[in-house]
Amino acid sequence: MMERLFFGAVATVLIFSALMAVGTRNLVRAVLWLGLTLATTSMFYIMLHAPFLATLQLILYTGGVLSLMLFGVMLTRRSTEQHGVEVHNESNGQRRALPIVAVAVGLIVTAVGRTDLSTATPAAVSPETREIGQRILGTHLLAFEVLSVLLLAAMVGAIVIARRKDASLEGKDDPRDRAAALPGSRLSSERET
Amino acid sequence: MGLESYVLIAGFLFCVGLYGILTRRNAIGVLVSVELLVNAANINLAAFAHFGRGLDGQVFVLFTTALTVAEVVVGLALVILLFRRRKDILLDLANGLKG
Amino acid sequence: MSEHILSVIVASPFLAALLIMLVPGDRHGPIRVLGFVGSVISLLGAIYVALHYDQARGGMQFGVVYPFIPRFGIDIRLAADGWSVALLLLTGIIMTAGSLASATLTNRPKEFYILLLVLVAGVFGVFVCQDLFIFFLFYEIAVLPMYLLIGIWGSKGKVAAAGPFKAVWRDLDVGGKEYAAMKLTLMLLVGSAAILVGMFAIYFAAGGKSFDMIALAKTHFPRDMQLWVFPMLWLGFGSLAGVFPFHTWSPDGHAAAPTAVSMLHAGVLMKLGAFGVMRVGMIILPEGAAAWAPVVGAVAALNVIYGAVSAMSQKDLKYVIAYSSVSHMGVVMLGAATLDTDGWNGAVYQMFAHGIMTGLFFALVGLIYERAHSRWVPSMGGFAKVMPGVAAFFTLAGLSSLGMPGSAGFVAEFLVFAGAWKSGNILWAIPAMIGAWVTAVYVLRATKMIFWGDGPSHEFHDLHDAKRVEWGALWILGTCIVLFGCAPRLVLDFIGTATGEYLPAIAKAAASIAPVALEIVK
Amino acid sequence: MSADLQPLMLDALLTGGLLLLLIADLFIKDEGKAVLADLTALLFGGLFAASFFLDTSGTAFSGAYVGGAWPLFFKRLFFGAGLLTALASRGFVAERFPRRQGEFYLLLGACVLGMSLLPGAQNLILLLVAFELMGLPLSLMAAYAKTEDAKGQDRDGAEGGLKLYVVGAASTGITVFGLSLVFGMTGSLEFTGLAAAPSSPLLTLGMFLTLAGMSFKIGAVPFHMWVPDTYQAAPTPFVAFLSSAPKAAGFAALAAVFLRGFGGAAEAWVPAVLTVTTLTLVVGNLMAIPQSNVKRLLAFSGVAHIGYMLIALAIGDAEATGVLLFYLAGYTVTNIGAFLVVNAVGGRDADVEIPLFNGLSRRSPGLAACLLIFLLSLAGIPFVVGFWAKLYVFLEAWRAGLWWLTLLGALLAVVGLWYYLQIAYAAYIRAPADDRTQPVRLDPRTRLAVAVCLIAVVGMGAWPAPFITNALDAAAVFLK
Amino acid sequence: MTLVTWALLALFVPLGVAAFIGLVVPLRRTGRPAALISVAGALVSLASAGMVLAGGSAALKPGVHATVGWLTAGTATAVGVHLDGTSAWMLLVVTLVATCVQIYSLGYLHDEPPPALGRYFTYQSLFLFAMNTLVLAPNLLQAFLGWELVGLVSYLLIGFYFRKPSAAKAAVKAFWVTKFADLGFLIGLVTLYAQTGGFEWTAVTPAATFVTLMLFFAVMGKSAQFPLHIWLPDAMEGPTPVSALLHAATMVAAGVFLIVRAEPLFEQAALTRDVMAYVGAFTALFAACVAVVQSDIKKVLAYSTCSQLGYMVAALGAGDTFAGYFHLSTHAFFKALLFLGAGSLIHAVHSNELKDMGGLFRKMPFSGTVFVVGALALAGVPPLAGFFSKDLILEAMHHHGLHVPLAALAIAAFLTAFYMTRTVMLALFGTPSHAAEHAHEPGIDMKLPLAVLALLAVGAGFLGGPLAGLTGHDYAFHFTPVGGAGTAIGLVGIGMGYFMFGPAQGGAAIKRGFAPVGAFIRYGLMDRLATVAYGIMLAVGAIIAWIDRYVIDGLMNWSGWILLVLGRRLRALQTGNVQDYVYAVALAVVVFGAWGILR
Repeated sequence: MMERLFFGAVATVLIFSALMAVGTRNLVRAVLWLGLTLATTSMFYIMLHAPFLATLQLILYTGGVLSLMLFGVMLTRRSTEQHGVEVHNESNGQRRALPIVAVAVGLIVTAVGRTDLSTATPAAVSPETREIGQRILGTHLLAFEVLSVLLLAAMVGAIVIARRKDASLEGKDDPRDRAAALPGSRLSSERET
Repeated sequence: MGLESYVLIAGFLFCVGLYGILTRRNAIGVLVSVELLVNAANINLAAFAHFGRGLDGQVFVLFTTALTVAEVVVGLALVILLFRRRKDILLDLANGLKG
Repeated sequence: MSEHILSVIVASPFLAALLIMLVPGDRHGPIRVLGFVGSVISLLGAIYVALHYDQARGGMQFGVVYPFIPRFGIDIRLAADGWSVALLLLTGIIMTAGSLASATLTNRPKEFYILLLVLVAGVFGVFVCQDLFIFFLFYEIAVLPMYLLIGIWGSKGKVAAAGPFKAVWRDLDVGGKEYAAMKLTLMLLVGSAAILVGMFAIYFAAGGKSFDMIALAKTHFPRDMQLWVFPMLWLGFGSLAGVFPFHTWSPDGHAAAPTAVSMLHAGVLMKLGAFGVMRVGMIILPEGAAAWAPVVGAVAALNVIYGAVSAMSQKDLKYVIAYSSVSHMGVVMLGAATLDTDGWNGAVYQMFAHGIMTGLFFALVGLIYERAHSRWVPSMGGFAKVMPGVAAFFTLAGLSSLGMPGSAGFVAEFLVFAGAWKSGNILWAIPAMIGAWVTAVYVLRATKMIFWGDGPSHEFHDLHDAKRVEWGALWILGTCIVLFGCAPRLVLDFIGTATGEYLPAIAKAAASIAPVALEIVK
Repeated sequence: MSADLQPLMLDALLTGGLLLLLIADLFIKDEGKAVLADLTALLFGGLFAASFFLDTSGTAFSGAYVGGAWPLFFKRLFFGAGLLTALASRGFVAERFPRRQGEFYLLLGACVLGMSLLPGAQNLILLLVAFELMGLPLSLMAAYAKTEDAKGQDRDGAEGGLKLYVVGAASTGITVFGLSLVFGMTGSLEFTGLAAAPSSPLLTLGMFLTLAGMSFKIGAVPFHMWVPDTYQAAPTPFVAFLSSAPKAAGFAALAAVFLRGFGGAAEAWVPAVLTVTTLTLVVGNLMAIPQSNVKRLLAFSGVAHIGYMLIALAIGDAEATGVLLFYLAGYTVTNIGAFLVVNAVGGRDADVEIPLFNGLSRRSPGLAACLLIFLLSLAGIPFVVGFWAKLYVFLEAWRAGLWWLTLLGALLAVVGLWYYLQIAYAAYIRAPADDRTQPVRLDPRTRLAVAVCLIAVVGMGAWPAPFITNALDAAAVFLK
Repeated sequence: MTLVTWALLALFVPLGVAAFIGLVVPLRRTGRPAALISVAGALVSLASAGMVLAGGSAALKPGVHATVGWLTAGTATAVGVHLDGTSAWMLLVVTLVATCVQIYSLGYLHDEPPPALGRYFTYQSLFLFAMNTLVLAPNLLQAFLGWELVGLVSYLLIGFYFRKPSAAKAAVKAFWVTKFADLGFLIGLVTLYAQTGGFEWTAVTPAATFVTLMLFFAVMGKSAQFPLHIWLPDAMEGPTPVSALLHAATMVAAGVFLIVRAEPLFEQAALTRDVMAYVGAFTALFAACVAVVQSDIKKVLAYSTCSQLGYMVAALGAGDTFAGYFHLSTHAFFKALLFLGAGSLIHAVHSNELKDMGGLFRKMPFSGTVFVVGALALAGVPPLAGFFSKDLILEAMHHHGLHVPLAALAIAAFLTAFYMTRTVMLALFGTPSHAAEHAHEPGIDMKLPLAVLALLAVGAGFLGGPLAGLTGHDYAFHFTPVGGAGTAIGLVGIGMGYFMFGPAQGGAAIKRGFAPVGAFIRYGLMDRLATVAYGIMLAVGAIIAWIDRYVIDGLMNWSGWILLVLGRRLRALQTGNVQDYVYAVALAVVVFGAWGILR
């Protein structure tokens, strides 16, 4: 009974915070609401005997993703000033999004209802974190390594994309001057002729 | 609590995220919503892992989490780029390409 | 020599095209000579084949097989039967005349000749190819260059959109050369798609081992399959043969096309369609052919009279001739539908005769257009005074088209009518004959309006008769019309040899099957 | 361990090469960075060549990765695409973002690495990670344009990249959620384990969510809408890459999940795939008709091609899969070639409208001929590879009883010809504009890339037998 | 040389000449030399025909047959020559008249430009070949070839003055009408072929009635039977010698010859013969009526030709082949004579109109005389040629109990005599017109043919016996009441004509009374109907052409346009807003999910 109540409370918070995250008009608050959602999720993890995941969730998401997002919000803040409105996270198209989402909810409810999940019983013993590590370094070692490449590529790419300006070379006004300075760039030098 | 409760909650969360993607005008708002989608999947995975489907579920959660981080990084970079180009990040205003 | 002669015929235009590619584009002389030589070699090859074809033995001769994709049973099999001989001759003649007729072309002749030669190589290939798949490939090669040939060197007719659909028609640029080229290509490709489907249905029904047409012709296919595959082939090939209602590319296409292309297209290319219906559809699927023959014949009869009546009210000269082609191709299809010796002989002979006749027509129209800068018949008149030679040849072509004895057209039409009557299809023959009479009406009307009467008016100040090589084209074709009209057996014997071989199987099938309507009811 | 790495030799070499590239980037001055393109090209070329000598069969990482003919076919495809892209990008990249060249090639390499790991992956995690490794760099490269662009060039790069990203991110979310359900219903992340599970609504839901999420990458309708926008905005040499190799990778992923994993539950997903196929064919072809921007036109035409390939996927047996591989190979070389020509002709213009091609045959006859052949191949005209590809697909469809798709496909192929010919018409028939009468200048590397594509298109068209045999052999793993 | 060789010579020499002067352009353009070559060819042909006939009836009676396979090996579709009395005689008639006409043309067309003259003689030679092809035909197939070819040459010769719109119009009209009738020939031919596998003259088939009806339809066109006669009067646009040869003596008689030839077929078809009798008789009467009111001398003769052809057809309908054939021969001579004579007059006054003539007899006694001889022969005055053959026809009608046609023919005989007298009176006597003041006789080249033909017009009637022997019929002239009545009627007609148009200029009341009738006849009802039919045809053509462009072709255009519009509409979905794109994804996900779960 207690468990059920607790679950209900967590679930309510989870869904409510999620709704707020997609509903609130202040972007900073939305990100914060997302943080609450993610944090609440870690409660679920604990209930599901996955403490490692819960920890990861709190650190990586709340610590990493959330701050990244807030960063993003700050960096793009100027827009709100230009638009002259403080609230800058309006929604639109709710009228057409709602039916779809409603149907999706219905579908999930139906699917869950029609699928016999009651036979599934919780595992007797909670797995140890070490086992997870073994898996990662075993079967999923390749995926893990690929993941590292992915993260590297994402970082490099993100930096190069988001960098304000190519300092010296692209600081010049006329791209043709640049091009002329580049012996390797035949394309541009030929065009001038 | 039964497995179906978790799956249902995850489903709801997924739908909320979907709603967010469809409605948020702000690109970062959309990123937030995408997080909800992945989070919903994660809850599912953790629940299934707990309910006898094996540890791989939890491993999967690890990977998705990492992927999400990478995704957010890239997403934010793109948003910033968009902001540089257009001085705003409202998605419905970024419709120069169409037809 | 003998076993490779067909390869020589097919390859020589290709080679000429390749050589032309090496010539700088501004050196028109060598390009023309190369184009002409390429065509003449093919013509000589065709004559060689005609001389060395053993009629007593009959059947496929000069056979040669080059393996291509053995895994799917696709080989390049070349061989000629009596039909091939006739049509090789036709193609050689038309191409030779066509290359002469386009000697005055100055706009990018290099590309023009390359495309023209590639096209003609495809045509030769179709006529001698005995592998269904390669047959189809050659068919496509023959059809596709048409797009550029019309698009680049074409001209715009005076067909203004009018009436309630003006806006739509203008939206599509109806009447323009781009429109014509596009329509032609697309319609023919829709046809190709149907052919493709039919082709593979045949291939798989025969066990999926080989595309060898001779072997396929000996295979017996299930009746149900024949019943639905034949119409695919009929309409597929028929779209090129101008079968109603898929003929509509033809007037616009021919009208927009440059002279040599019109000549080749109406003269040879449309025959590919009819040839395909007979060679692939009827011979390989005799029961399907027999069951569908009434429909094919009825549509063909409609074609004849419909084309003729449409031609009557055209005011653009090229449209007149183009619709006349539609009408005459109806005669070919009618002959094919008779499934009768005379009908089939007539059908193939009509391919031959109409090829030469319409080749001459388009050559003349080209000459007139070049000098008059107009194709608008009502504005012309009295041209015979300044271009008597053109007038004479135009009359000759007209006489052949209306089936005047002494011209090749008569032999063909007569055989077809006789075949239709013999096979008991009087209801096809009568409209077709009336169509032939309507031909007389519009051809002579056009002749009268263009060449006879007072004139020419001041608008046409630089008219003059044909010149130098143009005479060559006219004389070649004109001579052929008379020669093959007076001595039809020169070609007809070849055709008869092949017909005699193919027809018994079809007759047997025809005896065993009811017309398609009844079959479907069953 | 060495035996364990054998199937991953090429990928390991690629990773190593990428790291070297990264290091080299640090030591090369800005003025000389263009050489990185050549290094990348060398890397891909070497890998492509090596793929013919190295034995990459076997199993690695406890069965997480299985080598053999199937992944090898894809690897060659990806390396080839990478090679062509690197060759053709050099001039463009060096001109437009001279200081950020190294990163571009790094991203390209990372993307190829992700793709090359996809076909051999045996479980969902590796598949997903590789899929993302392919996907994220694509978004980045699509947006790889100058941030401040006074001339208005690449003005929409960010928008195009972001669109790819947003749809991609949503699709990833959907995929992951779908996979979570699949995992829940099957209890397995291995493809071999997926087949065993009993059917249930949640599994079906998961399956469809996965299908939808993955269809985004190949650009099947209705998940295709990012395609034209991104193609239009992104750097053209990159679009050549984006339009070809990732599609192949997407098909590899779909084949892995649906043919290998859910092959037994075909009756559940095949109707959905057929629906998507039909939609893709129709919408792709129809929407290409009114396009006046060549890149958009080719984008929609690419969508249409995906439809043809989906036919083969829906049939799903070894032979059809082989045909799919052949189609992918032919499509890749043709499409890359076409986009490279578009790049050359479009030059600096932000929007490559059809009139830019006017009179191309007079300006640069050779280039025009190449373009024509690529277009004909895309349209499926005999003697070029596109013809055989379409033909095989139609044959397979016919054999599998999908005759209506054969008919629809054939008819739409005609529509396809209609819009392809619009470009050919401009190139061959219209006169060039007064200010564009000079020949189009190509840098030698682009010329080489176009030549390679041309040879491949014509070669595979003239002599398809060895290629289709190779493709059928590669697909033999799907023999039931 | 054998008979066949002579016949081939008669056949192919004109063809050779036509090809030679036709294709050797410089020669043709010199005019007169080409003309002389052509005349020489005609003479050779005539001589050959004479040699054939000289071969004698003994050789000709069984018939000489020499053929070669044309469409196929074997005799079914053969071409060649078939010589018997009928064809040998016809060959002679044709070559004789043709030679006369060609010689005459030398003078008549003296003023034409040389190229035109060359062209004219090319056509003339070609005509001789074509006509001989028809005459010598061993079967119906070759007959058809010749039949069509003479039609072609007729077209070319009518259109000789092609710069003149009326001539151009007349030429195509002649071709269209006869070609339309030829559909009957074609149908008859293919029916015969389908029934018997060949084209033999002597074929026996149950379909004979149908075949002969169809053949007769063609004859109606070629031999200008009502209502397909409409082309013949217009055909007078051609040069007068052409009218004499083609449209009086030979080509239009080809229809009659065909029926004579195909006698075995027609014998099997009683119905066809009845139809022929009535159509022929009606045409004879009708055309005679029309001839009365013509003001153009050539038109008079043209309608007279119609009328006389009606006589022949009626005789053949009565089953008396010889009567028809005999009349054909005599008519060929005197009608050619009349036309050539008229040609002389026209040549002299440069007008066809009777009102431009008058009193010419005094200026041109020779031409006048031969014209009068021809007129008398036509009117059936004994013992001129027309008398014998017309007598035979009337008697045959009587003999076979065809009284209504007989009555019609009798009235026609009266009218014939009447209108010929009128013509003679108006043209040769009476008040001379201004033009006629300066008329003078033509040269010897024109006189010579006239003399020859005049002799034949006078004497050909006595050839009936030998001709009958040659063709295997019994004939001996004997006076009968019917014949006598016919002659009497003719004489009355002459008298009437002289009364009304001679010096007396009597019968003004009759002229007034018949004025409305004349006006009606001149209205040319059939011509107008034909014009209306032509108009309808063009209108139908225009409608079909419209349908073709906007409906049939429209099918293609519309579908293309619909695709285009659909494509444009679909573009609207591609809004550029990425959330719409995601929306599409979500929609698809939901739809597929629903499908998967609720299935």
